[in-house]
This record gives sequence, C-alpha cells and structure tokens, in this order.
Amino acid sequence: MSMQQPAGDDAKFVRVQREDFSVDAEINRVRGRSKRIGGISIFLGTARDRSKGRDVDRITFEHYEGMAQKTLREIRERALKDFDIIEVAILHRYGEIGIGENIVLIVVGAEHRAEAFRACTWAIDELKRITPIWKLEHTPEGEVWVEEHP
Amino acid sequence: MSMQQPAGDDAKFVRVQREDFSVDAEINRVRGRSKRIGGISIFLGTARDRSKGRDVDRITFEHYEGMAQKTLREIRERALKDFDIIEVAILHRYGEIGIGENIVLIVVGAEHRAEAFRACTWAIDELKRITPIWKLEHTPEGEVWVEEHP
Amino acid sequence: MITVRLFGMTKMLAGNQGTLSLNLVNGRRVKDLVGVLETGYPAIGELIQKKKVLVSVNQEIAHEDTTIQDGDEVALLPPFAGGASAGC
Amino acid sequence: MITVRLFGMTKMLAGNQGTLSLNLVNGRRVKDLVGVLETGYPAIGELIQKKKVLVSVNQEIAHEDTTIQDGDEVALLPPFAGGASAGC
Repeated sequence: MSMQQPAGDDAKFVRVQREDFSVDAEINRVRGRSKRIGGISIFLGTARDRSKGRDVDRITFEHYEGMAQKTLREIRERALKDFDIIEVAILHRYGEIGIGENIVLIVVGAEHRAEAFRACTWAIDELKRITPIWKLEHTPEGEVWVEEHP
Repeated sequence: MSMQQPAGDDAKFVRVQREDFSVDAEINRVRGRSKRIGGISIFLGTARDRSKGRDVDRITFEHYEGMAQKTLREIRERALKDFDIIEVAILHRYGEIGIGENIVLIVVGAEHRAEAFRACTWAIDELKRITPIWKLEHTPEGEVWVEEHP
Repeated sequence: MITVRLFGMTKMLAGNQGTLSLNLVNGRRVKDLVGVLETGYPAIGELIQKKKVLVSVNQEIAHEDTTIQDGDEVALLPPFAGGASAGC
Repeated sequence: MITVRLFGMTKMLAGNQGTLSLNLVNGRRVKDLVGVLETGYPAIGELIQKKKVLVSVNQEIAHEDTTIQDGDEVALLPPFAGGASAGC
C-alpha cells in the first residue's frame, strides 16, 4: 500500500487532532454531501470519571501519527462500501483530555436511519479494534496505560 | 392521567419547538447530568429532497400541542426506566422545514455505548410509532399529507 | 355539544376546519361520535372504521366504548408521521 | 541499524524512550527483531510472544516472517485503546 496521503475528502472527513471539535460543524460537513440524507447517526465518546472501578482525573491519548489516520481512512472507506450510507466522518482527539470532554466522534449520514445506525456502531467498534491509539489514565494512585477488551 | 405538566427536567429534555436547535447545546445539557457518561448516541433526522419517489421542496410538520409533548415525555421516562442509560433528550420541530434542515433529535447519554445505541434506536422508533405529529410534503405536483409505515 | 380537534388529513377532509362541533344525541361513547361523523364526513368515518384514524379523549387513545364527558378534549388522529423524512 | 518506534506501555517499559535503535545481526525478519528485543527488553519480548504487543512494518501489522528492509518504518503496538472511556 502506498504511503502517500490521498488528498481531498479524507482530510475533511477523517481527522486526528489535539483541539476539541464541534458536533454541529461535523454534522454540517456530512449533510452538505447530499440532499438525500434523511437520517444521521452519531456516536460521541467522552471521558468518564470512572474506569474499571478506578477514579480517573484526566486521560492522555497517544496515537501513531500516520498509521492512525490511515486506519481511520480505511474504516471510512469500508463503511462507505459495505453499508448503504452517503457519508461518514471520523474524528479522534489526542493529548490531554479532561473529564466530560469529547474524545471521539463518528457521524454517519444515510437516506434511512437503520443503515446509519448500523454503520455507526460498526465504525466505533472497528475504530476501537484496529486504530493505533493508546490511553493513559491519570488516577489518584498514579498513571495507568489502559488495555481495553472491547 | 393528570393533564398537569410536570415541571423540571421534562421541559429541559423534551421539547416540541418551531425554532432550529443546536446539537452541541443539547449534548452539553445531557452530558451535564453526570460525569459517568462515556458514550453518547445521537439520532438526527433531516428533511430529504425525495420521499417515496417524489421530489420534495419542503415539509410542514403539525403536532397535537400537549399530547405530543406528553407522548415524548413518556418515551423519555420509559427509556430511562428500561435501558441502562443516564439521560435522554428528545426534540421535534414543527412548522415549515426546508430540505436539509433539522427535524428531530434524540441524544442518549450512558456509561457504555451499547446501551446508548439501543435506547436511541428504540426512542426514534417509538417516537415515529406513537407521537401525534403529522407531515405535509410540498412537492412540485402539490401537497401531500404523508402516511408512514415505519 | 362536543368539540373535536382535527389534524393533518382529517382536517383537510373536513374542509380545513381545525375543530368540529358535534351533537351526540344517541349516546356518549366514542362509537356514537363515530356514527355522527359518518353522516357528516363519510370519508373521515371510513378512515376511523379502517383504524387509519384514531380517536383520542383527553390526550389518550380511546376505544369505541370510551365514554365522552362534557368538557373532554376529543381529537381525531390520522397516521403519525413524526421523525423526519419518509422511512428515514 | 533498525529504528523501532515505541508507544504507550512499550515506551514506558523501555524507560520512556520513543525509539530504539537495534542491530539485526542474525536475520532480517520480524522474529529476528523480536529475538534482539527479548535480550535487551525481556518484558517487551514477552508481550510480543503473548501477542499483546503487535509489530508493524510500514504501518501495516506484520507477522513473524515479514522481512524488514533498510529504511522500513517499524513500530511496536501495545493493545489499542482509542474510542473514549473503558468499555464506553
């Protein structure tokens, strides 16, 4: 597979960034794709104050720059191919994230809601399964690199 | 059943309104409920330009004031009781709505994403099934009151 | 006199009247109301018979034997269509 | 010399070094790299043997027989944990 970054849609609809994002802005980007869109399913992951029985003060996300983006682009492309949907946006933040803050966003626009929901649940499951992103939880007892079993 | 409007949360989390809404604002209302929220599932319904093979120019929604709100409050209460979720917001617009615009929003906050998705799909299905809201589609050939079979 | 609220296609079928004022002379149950409607608005009566249009009393779905009291809020509810575009 | 990128817990296990420079003297395959790691960083070697840590070559998950060429981008990937809070 080529290491070159494809230009265009990928950069608009797939991003790994330090800054927070606006859900409304991402929805508008997705719905701008087609007037056929009637159902938009969205997943927003936020930082909880508890994890496996531990209190959590904040979380730091680390990602493999390049491979993380490539993986998310592949998830977007497979979602567009395998589901009857019109567009999907995938964003993940990195760096330090406080409790209650946004971490990850999936926005799927489709003609009909059933496919939007199906693609959205698939995309977040797949993101957790294969994307090289890691999480350090800061707890009152110290810092823990988290191993997830989704 | 009493015809009195319960005060408090209902008015914040269940609304039928003419004005557009901000998804970010509704998400913030839901996530403000608890720092335990880690997964937020959202459904946004928007106005498509096609319906059953017809072109659609715009849509007018009519609702039964009072009964529509009561029904949505009951959906919220049943969702909170029947699913392992923390909060749910349900909004529906009425009046004239242009193509691409927001119509309906469901925001479900839970500790875990699976229950958030389950409750969100249930809530939009139930909304369509039992809420006294009607839709007039404006097409190039005239106006049609839509009968939906979900 | 009973005041009946109309919405959507039932309002259209009644010449865009938002309410009807009806006299229930032969009984106070929903089926008596339907009988009166069948006379004045046969198209609406047929939709109720086919269960396409529901009758509500005090914002609850009613059945043919539900009694209508003076002052009750009665409405005819065509098929619901909330929640965005057709089949969204 | 092969440069290996480290992340998360593998970086921590290597004393917070973000990269390791390793000499592959007995072969150019991923299993040869793992052999070298087992000597210098036994905790990391064990995680790779248990398949808790994956090896990637040029941003693709590699297998023990994948050949490593000069200039390849090699990385050790601990269990992924993207996508919000544990079990969200």
